[in-house]
Amino acid sequence: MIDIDPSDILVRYNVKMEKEMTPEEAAEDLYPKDSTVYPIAKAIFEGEEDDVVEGLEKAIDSGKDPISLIDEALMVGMRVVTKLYDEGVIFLPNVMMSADAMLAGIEYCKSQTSEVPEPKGKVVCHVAEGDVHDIGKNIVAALLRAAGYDVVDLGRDVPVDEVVAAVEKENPLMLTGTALMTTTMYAFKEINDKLMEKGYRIPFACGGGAVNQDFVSQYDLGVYGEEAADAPKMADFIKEHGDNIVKLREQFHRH
Amino acid sequence: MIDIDPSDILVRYNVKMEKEMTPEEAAEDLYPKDSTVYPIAKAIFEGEEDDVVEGLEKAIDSGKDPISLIDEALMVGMRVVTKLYDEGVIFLPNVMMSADAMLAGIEYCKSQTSEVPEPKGKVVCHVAEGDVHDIGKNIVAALLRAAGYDVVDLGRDVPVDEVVAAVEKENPLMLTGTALMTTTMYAFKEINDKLMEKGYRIPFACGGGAVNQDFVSQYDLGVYGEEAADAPKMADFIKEHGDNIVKLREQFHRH
Amino acid sequence: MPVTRCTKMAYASADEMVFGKAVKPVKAGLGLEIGAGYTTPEVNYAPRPEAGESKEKLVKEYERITTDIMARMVQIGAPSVVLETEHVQQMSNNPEWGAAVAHAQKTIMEDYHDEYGIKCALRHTIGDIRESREYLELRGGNKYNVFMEAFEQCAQNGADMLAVESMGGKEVFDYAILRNDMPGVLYGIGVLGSMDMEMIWQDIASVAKKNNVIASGDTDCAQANTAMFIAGGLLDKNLAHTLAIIARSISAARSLVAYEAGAVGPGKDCGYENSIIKAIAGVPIAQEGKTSTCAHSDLMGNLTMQCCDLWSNESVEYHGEFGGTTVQCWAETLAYDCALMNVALDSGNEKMLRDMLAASDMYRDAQGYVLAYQNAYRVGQAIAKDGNDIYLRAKNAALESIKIVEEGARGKLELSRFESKALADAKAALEALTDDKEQFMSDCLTKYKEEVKVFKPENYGLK
Amino acid sequence: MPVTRCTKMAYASADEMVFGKAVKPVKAGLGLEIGAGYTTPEVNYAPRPEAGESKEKLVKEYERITTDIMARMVQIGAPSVVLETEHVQQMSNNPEWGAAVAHAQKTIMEDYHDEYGIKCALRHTIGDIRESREYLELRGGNKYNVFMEAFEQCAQNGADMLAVESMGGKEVFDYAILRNDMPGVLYGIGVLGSMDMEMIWQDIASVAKKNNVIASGDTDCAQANTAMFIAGGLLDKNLAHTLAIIARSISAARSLVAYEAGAVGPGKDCGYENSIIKAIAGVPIAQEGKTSTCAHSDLMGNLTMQCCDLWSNESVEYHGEFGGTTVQCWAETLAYDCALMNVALDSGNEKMLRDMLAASDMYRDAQGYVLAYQNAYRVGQAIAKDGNDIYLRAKNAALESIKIVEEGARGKLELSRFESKALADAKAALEALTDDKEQFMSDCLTKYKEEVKVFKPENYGLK
Ligand code: B12
Ligand code: B12
Repeated sequence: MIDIDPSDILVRYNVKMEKEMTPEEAAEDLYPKDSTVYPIAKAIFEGEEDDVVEGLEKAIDSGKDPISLIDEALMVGMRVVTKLYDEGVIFLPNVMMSADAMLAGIEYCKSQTSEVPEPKGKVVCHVAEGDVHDIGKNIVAALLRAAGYDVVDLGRDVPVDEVVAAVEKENPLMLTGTALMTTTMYAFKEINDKLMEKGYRIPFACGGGAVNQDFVSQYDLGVYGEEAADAPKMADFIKEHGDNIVKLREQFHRH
Repeated sequence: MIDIDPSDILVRYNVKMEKEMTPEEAAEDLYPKDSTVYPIAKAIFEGEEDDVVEGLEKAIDSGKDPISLIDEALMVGMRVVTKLYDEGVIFLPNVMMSADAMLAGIEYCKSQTSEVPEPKGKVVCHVAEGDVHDIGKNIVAALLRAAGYDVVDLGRDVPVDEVVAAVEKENPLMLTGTALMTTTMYAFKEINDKLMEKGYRIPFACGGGAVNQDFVSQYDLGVYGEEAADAPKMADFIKEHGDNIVKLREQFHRH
Repeated sequence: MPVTRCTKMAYASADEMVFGKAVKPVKAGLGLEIGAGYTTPEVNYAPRPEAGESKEKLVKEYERITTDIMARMVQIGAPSVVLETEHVQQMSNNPEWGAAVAHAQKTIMEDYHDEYGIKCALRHTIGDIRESREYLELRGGNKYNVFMEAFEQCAQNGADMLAVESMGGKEVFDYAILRNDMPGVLYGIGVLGSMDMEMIWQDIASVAKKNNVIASGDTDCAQANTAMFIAGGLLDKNLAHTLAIIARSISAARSLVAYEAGAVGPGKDCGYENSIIKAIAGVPIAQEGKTSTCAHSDLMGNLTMQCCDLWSNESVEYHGEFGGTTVQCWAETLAYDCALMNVALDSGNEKMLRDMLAASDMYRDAQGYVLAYQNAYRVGQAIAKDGNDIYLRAKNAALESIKIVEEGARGKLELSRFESKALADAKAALEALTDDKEQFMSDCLTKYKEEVKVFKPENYGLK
Repeated sequence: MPVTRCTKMAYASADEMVFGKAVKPVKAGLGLEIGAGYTTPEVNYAPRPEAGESKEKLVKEYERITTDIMARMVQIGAPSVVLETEHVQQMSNNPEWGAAVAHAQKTIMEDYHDEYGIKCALRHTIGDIRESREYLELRGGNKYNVFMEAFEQCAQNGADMLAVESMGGKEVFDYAILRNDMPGVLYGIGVLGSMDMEMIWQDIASVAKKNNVIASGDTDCAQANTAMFIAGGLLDKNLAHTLAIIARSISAARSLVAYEAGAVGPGKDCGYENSIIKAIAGVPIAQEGKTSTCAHSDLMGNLTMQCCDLWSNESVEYHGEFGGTTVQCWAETLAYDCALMNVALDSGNEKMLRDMLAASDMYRDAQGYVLAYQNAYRVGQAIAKDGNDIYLRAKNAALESIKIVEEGARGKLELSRFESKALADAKAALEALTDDKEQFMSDCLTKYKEEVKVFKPENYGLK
């Protein structure tokens, strides 16, 4: 083998840029100080389902309302996670594990009362007809759930009419589509046209390897998303600013 | 330098494929046997203007009609040239030089009579607005002339409206456009739309580096041509089979 | 076909491995020999979306693609070329579509071969269509029949080489990789993936034998490449690159099964595990890297050339560029890359070039470091050592790759703190595992049946 | 700026020339030094057609392009990058458009430089807008003023390097090349082209100096590249490749004028004459080849790398591919090519790699043979020998290239009969020419004024 000085050839920008703080330290700064909420938020961050449930038990024992804990403890913990992910401090698997823990927590809270939590909003997710590449969609769905949205996951290789039917049935605030093949992404156009024909005007967030902004811009409801993390941001944007497609594109179209 | 055996790295397909016959031998086989026509055809092939005129002089002296010589000697010689170019036996500069010689011959014939030769048909050529790359167009124009067509060459960087005006004025059997930049080729669409609007339905042959078949297929009159030599073939096709764009595309679209 | 496990290395030392030469070269198609002393471009392409509308349109599209490539190759004097057609689902689900495409392509290739003498071969990669909306449907039933029929018909109609990117184990893998669960990755790729491959490759090899074509190979695209893509570039934050390389190393133990079950190579381009496999099995391999940026980005663009026999662009959508159609552009770039390698081979400088290619990327991240040929060879040894135990050899591969990265990190390979931590966690989890295959399998069966709702053990003949 | 003719070689021998190192390296932009021991990718791009509609759209398009490239470069760990913006006509005809684009691009590049420390620089290539519908309008008048204003404004607003592909002589060249008229080619490129360059480059160098940016270089794109494209691939029948290389050799004598009039390099990517120029002037050069197939096909994809300092993709339209946007894909491929060259430089193997690159293509056709560095060097010597006489040096270059091809043909360079005949005819025509510049100029003036109706001697201050 020949001997080289790697720094003449390449720069490890990730190593160079790594934050001084560890993820744990960064999270510590963000946890709420409240002593009942703190351990729950921390357990969410750490992705420890058992600790989450344990924390919730204690909080409920101390008189907290199970349903309000969803917003005041679980979501608070999850927001720490999302913030640190957006900042590049933690990685996706941490988010996934936190999401698992949070969902376990929600289930537990619901099991402790007959009240029903007020839903944040529904999103329908699917992978285009003819396409089996679904891990991207799975991430999208997980991140949406982690942000508190109700996800109706239609799976992969979903026929156009089923997608349209699901929108009619579920009345979601947003539809997402994933396609990794140029041969399958055209289904999005069809879905768009059928939705338009039936008078639906909901944002149709589209992403996945094959899909690009130019393509998505070609149909009325399309909003292109590059990363899975854009999906919950889009949903949040819709909740905050309404479902104006032009504004969504202004916000999320980067190319 | 290191020593290699080139045949391990590459194949000189041109050398391998070269025809046994020299171009001169191949041409000899094709010249008409008629002793007045033969020297003219040969002079055309050789691109020798003086010899062409000399041959014509002799033919006229021997009683031939100057105008009929255009078709019966000059064009015959030029067809030998075109055939050998199509077969890959001779190269473009030979065609250009033959075309120069033929045009000199036509001028001479015309100067020997007050008759006017029956025109074969007119073609308007141009380079798209904003684009200065014109050598491709020059070749196209030269090959069309060599095939006997009357060429109205509008030059380069020609505004859309001037192209449309030229079509209205000249009433050509075909329009050609050349564009080498993606930013300029869009002018073709505009020209197409304006022509359509005014009721013109003539084939609009488009070529040049930036242009591709997909793009040209997007507007009604467009026919894509890959090589300059396609232009006279298209004109011939129109004269023989009419100006049906679908048929032209069937014939000339290869991708 | 019987399965013969690899328990020895095909090469006595890593240094013997170079591009363009394989211990077991493969003759294919029209005058071509792969791994016999020269490299050849392997051009890949995807039809334009509109072309999928009908069989006629699709055939026409592939005809254009084929003609474009062949025409460009003779224009620049390239001596040889391979075309790889990765089926779009229509072509595998309707085997006669795939057959029609293969026939149309081969006809054009034969014309070029006859006219110019250009050496060429056609690879068809059948889509792994064994799944329904919810679940994989890997064995038995109509899907499996159509799947095999697709191989058969392509083989009969012009395809010279058969390949697939099979999906066994992916339901478990997908769940595990998004949770840093490396034992789960080991189970998905190393155990379930290998079991599935053993089944299908015996069948594919039989089809190939019957039709006198080449059973070429498989790739762990569904898993190791998913990990690599999720890991992404240096600044992506979706997966530690130190975990992606563990998945990759495990995948070598899996993709090797094709050759144990009758395939002879060339391995598929996107199998970044192929250097390891070449070291063990001596088969020629296709690789992709800096000249497949049209299809994806990776961190070892040069390194993957180190011992390739075919050099591929992975895939590019067919459309126009200033320089011609995409397939022409990328085919030409590949051809020049191959010309450089062939000059090196011709002039005796192949090892020098190989070492420079490897050095270019082995410090770019942990993945390149482990896949650099001398380290890849070590992973191969770890696999061959317990070649008869699909579990143990995959676990060995994982642990060896961890060891290699640790060594690297003590030298010139920089790791971020985050990458080091992920590596240490993975090491602890993997070292804690049993050495007993049956034990591991039954533990995993219980665990993942519960956690992964789409996991159906029947797909692997389990329970 | 005064003109100083090159009458000596910058390199004592051909063997001293390698990629990544120039006798006179050039510092430019943000932390970059070109020709100082490493190679750098130079990424080129063309906006999508729709983007040209308004200034705002165009600026936005270039912002996206710039961000995409910079983002990909840091993702793969590339240490340096150059962006070249070749003006679309709107940007040169409206100098404030060009300025706005330069400013927008530079702002993004500064952000990346600040955040990641990536070395980078921005080249703006102004369009040579000095022509009207019918004629060239090379000197004086409003076109010339706008032309210079475009350089000025780009320099003031962020462009680190100024370049142009100037067109002097092209009206005569176009006529001559289509008629195998090599004396006409010599007149168009060697005499008229050089005269025009002398004028504009003194002015461009002054603008650069005033604004403290780099006057980089010119290329004979308008002529030698037109000849190369018309000559095309091995099977094209539009021009003998043996004539294309004569035009190319002459173009070296022409493009050299930039450096004699104050430019310092890096020479422009599409100047295939740059190896010759580097030999004479010692300036760093950009080159393109196997990684610019997006823009065109050529027969020396590897060879052009032999002594490049920047490595370019020439141009690609901005649009999406599976692997990202086109600019990202091609930038990445370039970056890996550069990494390989940089490994060679770092490990002392650069001459070996250079020789392999040259060997790859020097027998592919006559063009590669003459441009292989040791032969390119000889053409350089022929030019420098009579460096003070722009006619004689161009004629020398032509004759030397013919001699080199003849020698090659006695060895491993195969020529078709047709190529040999064209070469012999050209040799006879060129050898018959006078050695007296004034005589040649006045003969040509008479001849081409008559034959080429668009030739206006005033454009060159003649008659
Ligand atoms: C892994 C893989 C597979 C696996 C799939 C495993 C799985 N679990 O999904 C297997 C092996 C099964 C497979 C099969 C095939 N594949 Co495949 N595959 C890939 C590969 C290598 C990686 C895909 C991947 O997992 N990426 C990682 C995920 C996380 O990325 P992602 O889905 O794009 O999602 C990210 C973003 O896009 C975003 N996102 C996704 N959706 C959405 C939605 C919204 C709303 C938002 C905001 C964001 C968003 O979030 C994610 C993270 O940020 C790609 C290569 C590539 N360049 O992409 C090829 C690729 C997609 N496959 C390809 C092909 C051709 C095939 C096959 C036809 C091959 C064959 N002949 O067998 C079959 C097709 C089967 C079918 N009918 O679908 C081609 C497609 C070419 C084309 N025509 O367009 C690709 C591009 C490879 C190539 N370059 O040739 N493949
Ligand atoms: C030479 C050249 C120039 C010369 C032009 C000289 C001349 N006499 O025309 C000069 C230096 C002036 C020049 C200037 C520029 N150029 Co320029 N140029 C080229 C180059 C290298 C070769 C073009 C050429 O002559 N080809 C040979 C001819 C014969 O080919 P052709 O015209 O395509 O014609 C053939 C066929 O297409 C066909 N054909 C043509 N028309 C038709 C019509 C019909 C009906 C048919 C059937 C056939 C047909 O016949 C011919 C032979 O078969 C190309 C590179 C390339 N890849 O094409 C760039 C190129 C066209 N230029 C380019 C650019 C960007 C420019 C500049 C903006 C650069 C600058 N910043 O200065 C300016 C633009 C000025 C302007 N406003 O137009 C880009 C365009 C990119 C884009 N946006 O699309 C290209 C593609 C280079 C690149 N890859 O970057 N250029």
